[in-house]
Amino acid sequence: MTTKTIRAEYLKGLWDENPVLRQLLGLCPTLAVTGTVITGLAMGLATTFVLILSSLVVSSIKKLIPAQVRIATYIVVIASFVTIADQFLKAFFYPISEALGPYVPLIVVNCIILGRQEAFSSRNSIGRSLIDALGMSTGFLLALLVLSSIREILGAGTFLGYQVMGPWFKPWIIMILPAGAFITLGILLGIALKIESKTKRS
Amino acid sequence: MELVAIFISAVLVQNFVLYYFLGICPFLGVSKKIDSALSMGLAVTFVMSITAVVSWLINNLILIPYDLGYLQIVSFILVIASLVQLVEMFIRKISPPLYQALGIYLPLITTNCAIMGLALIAALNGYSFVETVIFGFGSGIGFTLAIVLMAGIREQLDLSDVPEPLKGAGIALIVAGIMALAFNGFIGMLT
Amino acid sequence: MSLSSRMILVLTTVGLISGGFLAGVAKLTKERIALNIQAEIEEAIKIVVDDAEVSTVLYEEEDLVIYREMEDDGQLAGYAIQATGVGFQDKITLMFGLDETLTKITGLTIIDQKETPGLGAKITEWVAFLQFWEDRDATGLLTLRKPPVRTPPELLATEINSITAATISSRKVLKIVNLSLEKVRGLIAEGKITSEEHDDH
Amino acid sequence: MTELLVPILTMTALGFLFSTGLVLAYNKLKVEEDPKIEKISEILPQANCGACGYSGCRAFAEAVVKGKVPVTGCPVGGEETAALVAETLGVDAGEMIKMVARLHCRGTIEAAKSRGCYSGIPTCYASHLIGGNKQCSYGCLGYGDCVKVCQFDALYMDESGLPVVREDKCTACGKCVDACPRNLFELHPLVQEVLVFCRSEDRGPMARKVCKAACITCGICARACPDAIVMENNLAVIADFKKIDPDRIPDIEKCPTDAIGRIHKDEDIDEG
Amino acid sequence: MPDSEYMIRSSPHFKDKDSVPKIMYTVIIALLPAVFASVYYFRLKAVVLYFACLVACLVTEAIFLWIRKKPFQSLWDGSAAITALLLAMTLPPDLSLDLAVIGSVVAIAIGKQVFGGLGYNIFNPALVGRAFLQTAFPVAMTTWIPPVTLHVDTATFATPLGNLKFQDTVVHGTLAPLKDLFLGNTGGCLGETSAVALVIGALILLTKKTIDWRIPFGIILALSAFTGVFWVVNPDKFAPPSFHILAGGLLIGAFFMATDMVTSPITPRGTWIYALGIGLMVGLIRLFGGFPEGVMYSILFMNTIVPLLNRSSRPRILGERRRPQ
Amino acid sequence: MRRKTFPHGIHPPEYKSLTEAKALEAMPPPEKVSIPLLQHFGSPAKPLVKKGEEVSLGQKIGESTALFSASVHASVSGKVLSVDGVHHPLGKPIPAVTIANDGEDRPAPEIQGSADPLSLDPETICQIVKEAGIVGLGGAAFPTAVKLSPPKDKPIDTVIINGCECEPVLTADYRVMLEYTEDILRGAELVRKAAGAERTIIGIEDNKKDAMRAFLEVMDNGSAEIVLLKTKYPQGAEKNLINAILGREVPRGGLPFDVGVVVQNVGTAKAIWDAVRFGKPLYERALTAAGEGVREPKNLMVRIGTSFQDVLDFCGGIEDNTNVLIMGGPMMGLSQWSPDVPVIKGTSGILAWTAPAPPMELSCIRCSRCVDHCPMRLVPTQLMKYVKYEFLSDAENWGILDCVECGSCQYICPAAIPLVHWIRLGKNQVMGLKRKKSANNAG
Ligand SMILES: Cc1cc2nc3c(=O)[nH]c(=O)nc-3n(C[C@H](O)[C@H](O)[C@H](O)COP(=O)(O)O)c2cc1C
Ligand SMILES: Cc1cc2nc3c(=O)[nH]c(=O)nc-3n(C[C@H](O)[C@H](O)[C@H](O)COP(=O)(O)O)c2cc1C
Ligand SMILES: Cc1cc2nc3c(=O)[nH]c(=O)nc-3n(C[C@H](O)[C@H](O)[C@H](O)COP(=O)(O)O)c2cc1C
Ligand SMILES: Cc1cc2nc3c(=O)[nH]c(=O)nc-3n(C[C@H](O)[C@H](O)[C@H](O)CO)c2cc1C
Ligand code: SF4
Ligand code: SF4
Ligand code: SF4
Ligand code: SF4
Ligand code: FES
Repeated sequence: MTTKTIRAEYLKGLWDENPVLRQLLGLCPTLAVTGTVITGLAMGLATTFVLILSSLVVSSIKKLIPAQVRIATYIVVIASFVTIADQFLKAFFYPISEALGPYVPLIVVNCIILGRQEAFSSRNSIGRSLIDALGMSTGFLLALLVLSSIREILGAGTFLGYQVMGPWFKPWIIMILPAGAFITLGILLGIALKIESKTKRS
Repeated sequence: MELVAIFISAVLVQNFVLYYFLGICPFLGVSKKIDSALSMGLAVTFVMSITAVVSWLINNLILIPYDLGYLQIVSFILVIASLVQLVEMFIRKISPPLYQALGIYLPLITTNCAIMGLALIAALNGYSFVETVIFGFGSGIGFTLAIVLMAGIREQLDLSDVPEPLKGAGIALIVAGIMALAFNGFIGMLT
Repeated sequence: MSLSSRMILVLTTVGLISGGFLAGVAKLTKERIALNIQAEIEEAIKIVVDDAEVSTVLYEEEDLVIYREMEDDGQLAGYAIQATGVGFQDKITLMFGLDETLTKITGLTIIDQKETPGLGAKITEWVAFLQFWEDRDATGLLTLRKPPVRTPPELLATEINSITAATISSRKVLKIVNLSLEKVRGLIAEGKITSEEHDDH
Repeated sequence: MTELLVPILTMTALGFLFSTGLVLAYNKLKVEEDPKIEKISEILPQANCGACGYSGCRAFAEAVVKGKVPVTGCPVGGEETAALVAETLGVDAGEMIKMVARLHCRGTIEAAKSRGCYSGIPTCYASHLIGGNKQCSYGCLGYGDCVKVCQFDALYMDESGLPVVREDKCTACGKCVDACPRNLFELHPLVQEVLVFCRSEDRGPMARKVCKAACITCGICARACPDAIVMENNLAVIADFKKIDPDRIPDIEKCPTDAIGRIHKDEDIDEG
Repeated sequence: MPDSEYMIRSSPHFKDKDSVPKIMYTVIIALLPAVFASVYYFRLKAVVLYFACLVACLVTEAIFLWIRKKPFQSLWDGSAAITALLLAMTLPPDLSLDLAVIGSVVAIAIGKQVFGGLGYNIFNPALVGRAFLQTAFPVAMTTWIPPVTLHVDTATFATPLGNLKFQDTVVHGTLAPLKDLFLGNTGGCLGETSAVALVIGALILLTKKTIDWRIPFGIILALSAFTGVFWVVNPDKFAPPSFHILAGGLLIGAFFMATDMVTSPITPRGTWIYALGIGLMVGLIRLFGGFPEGVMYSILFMNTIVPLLNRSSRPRILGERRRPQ
Repeated sequence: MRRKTFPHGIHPPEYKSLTEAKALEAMPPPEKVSIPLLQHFGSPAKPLVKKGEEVSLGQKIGESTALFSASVHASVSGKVLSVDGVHHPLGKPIPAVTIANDGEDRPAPEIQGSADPLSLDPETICQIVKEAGIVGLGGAAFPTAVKLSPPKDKPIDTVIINGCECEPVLTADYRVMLEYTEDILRGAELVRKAAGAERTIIGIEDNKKDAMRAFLEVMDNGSAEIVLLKTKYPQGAEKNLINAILGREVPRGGLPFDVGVVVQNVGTAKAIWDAVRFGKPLYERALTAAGEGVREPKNLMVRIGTSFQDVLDFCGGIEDNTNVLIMGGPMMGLSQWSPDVPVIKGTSGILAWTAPAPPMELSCIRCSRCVDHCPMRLVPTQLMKYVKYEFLSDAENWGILDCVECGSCQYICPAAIPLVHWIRLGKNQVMGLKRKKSANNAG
């Protein structure tokens, strides 16, 4: 395995291995919470929190865990951090937590987090895992931001709650509904692949 | 009647995939062939039903009496993870072909938000025991319905001229979107 | 150590640590969370009953809670009724106020709903829907006015306004209110609650 | 205190219960699998091309571990892989001869006459089914079925209407051999320089009539190198290339139609 | 031997004269009576909507053909024009043009071209466009105006089915008269109101065998049976089947949309299931669902099942044993 | 009489009026014939003559070696010019015996008839038929002797004489029925005896009522029944014919004898009679030369091995702009790239015309017309897609091997998709895979 520079380790999460657009991981929260930018952001940040801390813990205890209970252990670790995030949101950002509904607890099963533990933190040093976790969460956050911006702007004519479209604009309610989420993400994935194949060729 | 409503709603209206966006990974990953989609759907249904039972027990016998609501996440996920591993080992033992067919997706059920979501939503809705079981089973059937329909469509799309960048997940998501539109027809049918 | 015992040990330990850890965190946040939930209800009550300061639960059953509201001077401000029922998609939980005589609705607010965003979800914010709930007659069956009107005087006292494109959700809200009103009237008839002042304790 | 104790106890109990359950189940239901399979699987190129005759790299790994195929069975991985696999299994890799696909036809658009106007599915196989689009019934049809199946980008269609092999990229997976409806590809050792570039079993006059580059059974080559080259079914065949005397190659190359000779004439060594 | 110029091809060497564009233009011709009817009832509004949809659909189609480097002739094969016409016919007459354009673009782009273009789409493109609009702009899509021939002067107006659902017209005895439904003298989408015009078009398609008779027949059969049972049991609460057949988009759906070959099953058995399923679901939605009308959702829902139907209803091959094993 | 028929199928324009009134004309033997040692499929016969040898008319020049091949006989007398590959209507060069005609038609001495053929026992009839190199003249050229001796566990109860000639344009069978009515009936009787069947049915499409009348006129009571069939393509395909006449279904992958039936073309019946009664091997056959590219369309009796060019020349030559040359009928015939190929035993027609540019192929719109017309009740569009996108096992499950390549689907397809070509491609690939599999299993 070639060791990447720290910069590359971070940047890969943004595009080459972007968890949502390239690896198709964590699509459930991506679809579910991107109706508005604020929920998307909150979700992204909560995920970042969990991802970073559990990467740290997992990479530091990796040697102690027998392979057979690896996943179970990771899950408990992740779940603990998720609980903390959930409690925190409930305590200090009650409306957002209400809006996110069951999706905050569901971070625990977000494939990105477990996937990173399996694929990276369990094999790499603490520092490297941290960088990787940072890159991945930035990538996740970016994807959420793009998707939620499109959906909020078209679906409500607002961005972060502020009116951005003129009064002529008729909001496309479908964009904040499941159908709009699926279709928008489908098209985004198509565009991402197209860009990728273009850059690969040149 | 209430139970029937819960069941039908879980299958058609508040479909786990198309309404709650849960279990999208296997929904996209294992929907390439009808046969494996069906097996996956049944596996999920099975796990969901058991999860519903066990999580209800934990929630109502331990967590609520002792006011431990905050342990929901950890305890549910532990239960689910262990259960799925058991199921996985079991299938591997009794039916290697089935194991082969489901491949890496069995472990994925563990980290499948549909299962965890089921436990959480059932707890959130405050369902009774029987309701929880019906809800779990119905949600599994709803997942199976969605994934099998999707697999049928994707098998047909295999014989189509879909633009290159959209092949695979892209077109599957768009199809899911239109399916969500089509399933809209059922809303309001029960209330 | 055998693999099996190591597996058991590791998982048990992890469980132990995380249990302790979480208990600690919960201890820190518990109060605030409870406060948040409490605050939500209080706020709702304030919206539907003017001058409400002190509330006591008069009656409680699944899907229906009746509060009695006092002003800070101890005068009866009214009653707040929290009710849950099915909406277009899923359950709707709402709060509405009744005046001291239990004959007039003083206001309505939605606490929780999962109606379609942009459509049914308008019941939470549509001014011409929510504010037109003031001064509705609570002694009989209320009906829905469709198509909606622009100003409250256009409505009869037994009518409530509807929302365009969310007719069904409006109708469901109305149904929840009608049902709970019926129950309240039943409870009054049974003497479980009375409109006159009570001397509790 | 209970506030802390209850959750700790609960979690510990849960952890204990499920780990015990898992351990029990693990011991009961464990499926034995040779760990080498996993290891070898990782070594293999993961092209999953099936060239080895198995349904994929993993299946091949299983077969190797069970000793059903030699460690050199993966043509794609080549010697390197074979050596690694051999090391994992603790056996000797043996020698591997680098093979490469060769086309046995020189019937370019110019050399071989076309047969009517073909109007149908534009693939070699489809064309071949109804007699083909070339008057020669053995020659390359030029629709590139072989190019389409090559996963390694080792083939391309020349302007002359024939597929060309990029020797450096060809892994000798044999896909093209199977794909060509006219059996024009064959795997040969890379070092084999002299080849017959025709598969026509037509007799001389007929063969000559339909293609300028056809073997016309004149026998010049066979006379030049009787040990190595024989005439079979109106066609020159290299029975054993090792017996070709390098000195006689110029004589072989006197072939009037160029249907036999070295693959790389000295002047055209451009490739890739 | 000279190079010969004879054509080398696989048999057969005869070809029937019918072609895809011919089929498509037949459908367009069959749609014309209903188009004229809608122009008669809604005047300029109808003309403008048809025009907007046609232009938007054709332009979108052209852009995709260009991007995907496909032959431009297929722009004129008539399929995009049908999509445009049918989409326009399922829009409220008063819809603003920008929404019509959005619907058209979605219909062609998301409904058809992302699947590979003509012949590959899973869902009925016009209905995808309509479902998108319905969900994106529910208010605009449920705002009706009366036909000019009615000479009523109300700002808002409701369709017969809307009244059935929300105003309990059966109970009040104010159900729209069948004669109006038959002629089209009611509110509703552009092209759905006039039953008689649609039936004329349908007869053209049926006699020319352009459409599979099983589909409209099965839909109408299932709907009549379903609504009929309820009507017979309680005619004071439920509308008669004749009303359900003539009201709303049932006829246009049954004859022109469910019959879209691309999105309907290819096997006879599958076709029956598909048709009966649509009819049943329309009945369910109209009687018990959240919407007054269910034709669009029913067709889209059955579209999703079509691939499964196709796969599981392979006809019995000549000589195959009737019950396998 | 009620017309019987089968479900599905098509009705293409018939174009039979050009030649149906034209009596069969014996075409003078050409200067030179090339008789391929392989007539249709199977393995080539072993040549019995060498270059330079003199042969007489009807002399056996190729000996069948395998079960599914047939002997070939000289169709003229004269000197063998060569035994060498020639272009063949099937596409590949095939060894053939080329004979220079000496014009004498000297019959081979071994040709001897039997005075009372109807008294012969079944084995003898079969033997004679085999010796005479008779193959089915309905198109598939299946060795008739094989058909006449079905396995013992499959008793035959019915012989069907196939007088449908459902292919458009062709009228040769019709003329044979009119002109050799009695020979056909007698040949049919021989077939019935040889196969041990109880009854004989002659199936005729209702556009050939004259032929039916001819049969009725000469028929001695009850020796055969005549069934009038609806004019529809492919009425003559044996599985559909059996289905139409008897209501039986030949099982998938099975042959008519699985349902107790033998089907023979009218021309074959006549050839059998000729062989048994007069000892005449199969060295000539009736065919139709037509199509608008043929200046004087005709029905001809042609010697096997005559080149298409000679036949066309005899018909006044072809129009200059002819660009399609077909052996057989327009629905199932094989297109030829050169008129330099010989007439073989399966050549039921030689057609020439100018075809317009093929219509642009569009993508399938799933109109299901192909499904509604496929006489085998297959789903051609699905088969085509399975082949195109390489899902061969699905193609097999959907019955690709049951396709008889009748072309109904492609004829009717509004998108002008070469369905039959795809299906043939798929059949070949599926068979290839099967062979590979069985080879693997064996090895
Ligand atoms: C996807 C979708 C979701 C909808 N959700 C709601 C809803 O939550 N509440 C509601 O009252 N109407 C909803 N509607 C609209 C209703 O079905 C119905 O059209 C509307 O209530 C009729 O009201 P109107 O008569 O005022 O137009 C929805 C429509 C669609 C297409
Ligand atoms: C599509 C199709 C059409 C056929 N049409 C005829 C026909 O019109 N007349 C005929 O004699 N045989 C026809 N055949 C051949 C028959 O199926 C059958 O092979 C033949 O009648 C057997 O007789 P034979 O062995 O004497 O040729 C057709 C076959 C196929 C597949
Ligand atoms: C493939 C093909 C074969 C034809 N063969 C004949 C034929 O054998 N005899 C004949 O009279 N017409 C034949 N025709 C019909 C004429 O070529 C052609 O249809 C006629 O000139 C009328 O033109 P239309 O196609 O516009 O009807 C054939 C047509 C086609 C397409
Ligand atoms: C009978 C018939 C019905 C059709 N119905 C529709 C329709 O409802 N919606 C539509 O977009 N296209 C329709 N089309 C046109 C065409 O099939 C459609 O654009 C394809 O689905 C695009 O691939 C129809 C075509 C025919 C022949
Ligand atoms: S070598 Fe074979 S497969 Fe390749 S182009 Fe020539 S004929 Fe086709
Ligand atoms: S397909 Fe042929 S050319 Fe390509 S790698 Fe395989 S053997 Fe070589
Ligand atoms: S699939 Fe075969 S049998 Fe069926 S119509 Fe087509 S060619 Fe004829
Ligand atoms: S007839 Fe042609 S267009 Fe119609 S379904 Fe068959 S293949 Fe497709
Ligand atoms: S994120 Fe939901 S299943 Fe993967």
